[in-house]
Amino acid sequence: MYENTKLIELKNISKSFGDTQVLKNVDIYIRRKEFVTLLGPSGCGKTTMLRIIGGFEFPDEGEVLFDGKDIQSLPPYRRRVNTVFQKYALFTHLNVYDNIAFGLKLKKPEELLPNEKKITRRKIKAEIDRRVKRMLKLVKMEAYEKRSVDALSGGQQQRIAIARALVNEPEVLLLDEPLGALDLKLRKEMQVELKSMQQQLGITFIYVTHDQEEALTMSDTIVVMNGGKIQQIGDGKSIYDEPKNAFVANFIGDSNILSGVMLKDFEVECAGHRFECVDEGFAENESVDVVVRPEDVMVVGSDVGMLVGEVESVFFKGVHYEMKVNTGDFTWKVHSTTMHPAGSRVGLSIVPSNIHIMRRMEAEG
Amino acid sequence: MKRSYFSGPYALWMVLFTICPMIFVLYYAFTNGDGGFSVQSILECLEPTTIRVFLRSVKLAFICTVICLILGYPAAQILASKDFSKYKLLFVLFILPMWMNFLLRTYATMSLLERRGIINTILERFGFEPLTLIGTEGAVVFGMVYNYLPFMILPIHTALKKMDTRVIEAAQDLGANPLRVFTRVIFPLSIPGVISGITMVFMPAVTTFAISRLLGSGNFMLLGDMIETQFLEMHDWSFGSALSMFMMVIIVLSIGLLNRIDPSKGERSGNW
Amino acid sequence: MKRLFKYLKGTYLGLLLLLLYSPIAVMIVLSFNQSKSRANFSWGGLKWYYELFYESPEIIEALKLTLTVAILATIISIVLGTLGAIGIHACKKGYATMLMNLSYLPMTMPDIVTGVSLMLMFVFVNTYVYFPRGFVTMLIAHITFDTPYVLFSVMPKLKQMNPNAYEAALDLGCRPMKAIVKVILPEISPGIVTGGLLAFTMSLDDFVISFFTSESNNLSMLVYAAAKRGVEPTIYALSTLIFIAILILLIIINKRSDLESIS
Amino acid sequence: MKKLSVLVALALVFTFFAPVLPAARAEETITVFNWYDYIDDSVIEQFEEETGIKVKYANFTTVEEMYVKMTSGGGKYDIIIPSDYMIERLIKEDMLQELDYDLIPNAEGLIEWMKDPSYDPEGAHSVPYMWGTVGILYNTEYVDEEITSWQSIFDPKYQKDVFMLKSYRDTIGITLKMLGYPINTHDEEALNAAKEALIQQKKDGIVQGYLVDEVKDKMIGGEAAMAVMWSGDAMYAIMENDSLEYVIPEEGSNVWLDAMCIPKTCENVEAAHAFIDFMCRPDIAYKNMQYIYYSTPIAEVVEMLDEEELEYEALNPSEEAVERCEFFQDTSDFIDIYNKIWNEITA
Repeated sequence: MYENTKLIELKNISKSFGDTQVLKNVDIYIRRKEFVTLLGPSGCGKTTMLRIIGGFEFPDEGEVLFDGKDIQSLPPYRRRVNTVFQKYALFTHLNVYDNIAFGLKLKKPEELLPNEKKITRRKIKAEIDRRVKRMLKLVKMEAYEKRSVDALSGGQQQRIAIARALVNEPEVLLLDEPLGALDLKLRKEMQVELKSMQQQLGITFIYVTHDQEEALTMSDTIVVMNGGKIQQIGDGKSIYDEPKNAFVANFIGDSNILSGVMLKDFEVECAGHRFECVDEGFAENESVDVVVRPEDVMVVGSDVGMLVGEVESVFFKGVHYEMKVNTGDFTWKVHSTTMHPAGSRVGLSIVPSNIHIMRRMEAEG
Repeated sequence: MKRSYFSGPYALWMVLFTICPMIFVLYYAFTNGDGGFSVQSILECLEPTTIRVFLRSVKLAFICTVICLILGYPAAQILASKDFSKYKLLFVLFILPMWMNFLLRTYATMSLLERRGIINTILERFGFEPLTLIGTEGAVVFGMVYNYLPFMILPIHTALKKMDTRVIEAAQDLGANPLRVFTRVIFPLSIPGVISGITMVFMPAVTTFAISRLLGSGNFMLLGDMIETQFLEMHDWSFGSALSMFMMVIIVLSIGLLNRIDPSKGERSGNW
Repeated sequence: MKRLFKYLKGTYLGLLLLLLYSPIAVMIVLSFNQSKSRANFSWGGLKWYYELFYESPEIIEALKLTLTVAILATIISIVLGTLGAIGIHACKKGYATMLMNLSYLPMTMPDIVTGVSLMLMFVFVNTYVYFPRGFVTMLIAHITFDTPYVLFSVMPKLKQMNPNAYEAALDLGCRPMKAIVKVILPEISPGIVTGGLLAFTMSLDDFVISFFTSESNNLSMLVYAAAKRGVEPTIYALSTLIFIAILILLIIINKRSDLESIS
Repeated sequence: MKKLSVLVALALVFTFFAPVLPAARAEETITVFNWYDYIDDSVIEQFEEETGIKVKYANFTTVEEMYVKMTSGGGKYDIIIPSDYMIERLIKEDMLQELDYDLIPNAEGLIEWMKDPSYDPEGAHSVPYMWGTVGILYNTEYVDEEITSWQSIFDPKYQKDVFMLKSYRDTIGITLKMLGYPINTHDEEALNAAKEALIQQKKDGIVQGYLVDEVKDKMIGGEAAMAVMWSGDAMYAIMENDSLEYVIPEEGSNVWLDAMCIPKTCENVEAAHAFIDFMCRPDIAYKNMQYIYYSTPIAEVVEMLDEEELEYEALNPSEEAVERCEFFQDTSDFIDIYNKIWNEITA
């Protein structure tokens, strides 16, 4: 688990490319040994933020602190941070071994062998070899060291890219959609492996993805971004269960989002029905967004439901059925383990604690 | 230091040695011998003699290009075909002549075509009348074709090789006969190569002066000859510059025209 | 049927090769001719080869000049063109397009116009400072038409390269210069080799531009001057040697790499 | 190790090519700017041996090219060897030094009429090097009649059988002569008549080509019946092919003279004079003449020729034939007209 000390801090960061502003006054801190995921749709600014931490972009405004020190003027090769790039960016002119050894060969001898008094080339070579072999073992690629990187599969290239970054023993590893090019099964495996690697090494991971499931699986903390702004920061559960706004709700998992009116505390009207809820503190008759997860909509007999509607479509999703139920005012997305054929009439029911009320999002939402 | 600064020396060089010299051409084209402004040289470019030379240059270059295309396309296709693509040396043989000094080759061609040259000697030995070959337009075109044919074969060959064979199979699968496969699929897909080839043949052909001098026996003045004569014999730099500009305009126009036909516009196929 | 077709194709290629090689064959045959005249042939052994090496200082001088210019121009244009490509690749779109168009110019410009324009400029410069048309001007001219070939060979390789490769090198501890040397250059080296070979060939074969920009004869100029007076069989002997050298070179290159990417 | 071998290779390359790179000037040197292949190399060697002066040698193929290279300052030349009309022009443009004949005692031996040529009165700026005429070279295998007139090369019965000179001065000049005009006329009517004649000649299919130096080789090879030719080239061809003969047509022709001059830019005036004097020395002039096989301007050398050589009109034109001929005059002020006419003929 992460420590409670701030390792990286971004303060009031703004960044524009030409006319488009990609980051707007972003504030965030990242703790030591934390697994942080920057999550958002493409163009939300997450990659730019990563590149600012890596030193490949410079913010127009704001401060970047590392261990409390400003590192803005530090070029990438001076930062104790390494990156796993999108599509890996392996060096095709080098083989697997030399790709991994690349960073080590650039290190000063005394950095490589801090305890050695008399440093010889042979010792350096042996040390590099030891570290590279260790990495190859970590990413389970021992048998491939002499292979050309072009001859590797996507998953293998991925592992080499990770090894190449980790061998430098960075304090922070930045990962820019590292699993994007892999197929689903491989991606799931790698997610687990990455997480365990992070725990084993005890370093900070900052992970960029647009895949919410990936984010939920691996992260200690998820930072949901959209339109250059941070929408919500929190652990997976709180973001899933308590989305701060409709964007987050919609982006993290499926949601039914309805517009409603808060009649008074604990009572909201939407989809032509008054629901009891657990939220309070809104103005009377304030317009709000109402979010209900599909798995929280219970299918009951048409005589006992709060709402009655007709099943429009049914898809089998493996664990559950996904149904669209039209209740006249709204078409609900419903997940249920029991199947109701299209055209049948069903009742729907929702418990108060599963109704999430949130303030209307601004236009940009 | 930004990486974009690396283009500095290159940009400086190109400006210094391509743009600046062009300014001199412009200057001379628009001045007379005393350095005063004058459009006389420009007007001379529109005189009948100049136009005649220009039309002849274009005509010969055009004929040469067409012949190169007719001869070169099948050759490129055969070389790229399954039966022959394994013989890499064969391909090497086709481009090897490009590495030989082209003047020497042209000069040797002259020995072939002369009245008492090798072709006529052979003809006479078999009892035929000798032919007048040297000094004709035909000889000039022959020399151009001979010199520039590899430039046609090369890009077409590259384009055909790059072509996805599955496309052809798909067309056959869809019921196209061989002719159709060619006219509807193979040829259209090889157009970038064809265009590239046409440019690489037509441009040097329209501007050459050595070939017409050696094989045309000086009978057919081409634009290139005319420019060379102005600079080195007549010492009329003004008219020579005007002609050079004239030639530039033709080249730019024909390239513009070709690019219009080229479906992969802007992406010059990366052969040269 | 299919076999017949294959034979027809083979015959066609054979005929074309005959067309392409007959002048070269003539040249080789004449290099063994006894007399200077092209009209009659009688075996003269290696007489002209002997004369080439021992009694033709101007041919050897021209050969040296041609090779010196070609080698220097290739080296310099590789440096200029590669730097240029890396720079253009890294800079803003508008500026890049402008530079690319500028690079097309010398490639589309007819040789004679390039030669003439450079001559005009060199003559002009020479009226102010001593700058004779000779070795240096020829070198400048060759670099000018060689460099775009290097640029256009390197550019596609840069585009193919993973856009993050350079950053990855920085990330792993390279300073910018080192990142370029250790990562970008090796990654684009096939393009550099191709461009260099192209440049070298263009330089060796150039006649028109050298003709206008220099007074010292390179090989092509010597041939042109000699063609006016009747080519000496020594030149045929030289060409035969060059032909054999190139043939051997190409066969070796062909064995080792994909030649089609070079041309 | 690998780096070292590359370095060694580079070093070798540079030592091999070093002679081409501009070298520092060590001893006394003169630069001679002459026609291509127009001197016996052993003569230069002998000069270097005898005087200790180094000779650098540069070539041109037309005097116009020489003029361009000179005026565009291509190089600094100490001796140039242009033709008559170009000398006239260079004198006019004040580019030549006056010669100091005290330093050229051998110039006394020049043939008398060459000591005061029309283009350079009293030879103040130039000393003749070689001279010759323009005439018709014909192949007796193809031509039955005796050629005496320029009319023959305009005779349509010789289809594709005549080579003309790709030199506007000579070609227009001889046509003017044929038509009875002075060779240097500025009269547009005369020039137009010459133009029409030449265009007609081309239209009639008489001309096989317009060539310069290639003619020699072609005439030796029997490529055509007749060619307009400079006497020196003609002589060379005759030596190679017995069936060739040379004639100076009766209408008269052009007589030309290449002469040695010292440009004003010359830095080594004394050495340059020494060179001129050396070339006028009868034994040297004879040697050089035997190599080039052009007519010599040195009277004593003519006497050294054997009888067969004296017979050749290309080598030793009769005095009365020369009398019918004219020097070209500088037409640089008239070049536009010539340019136009020439373009119309050849284009």
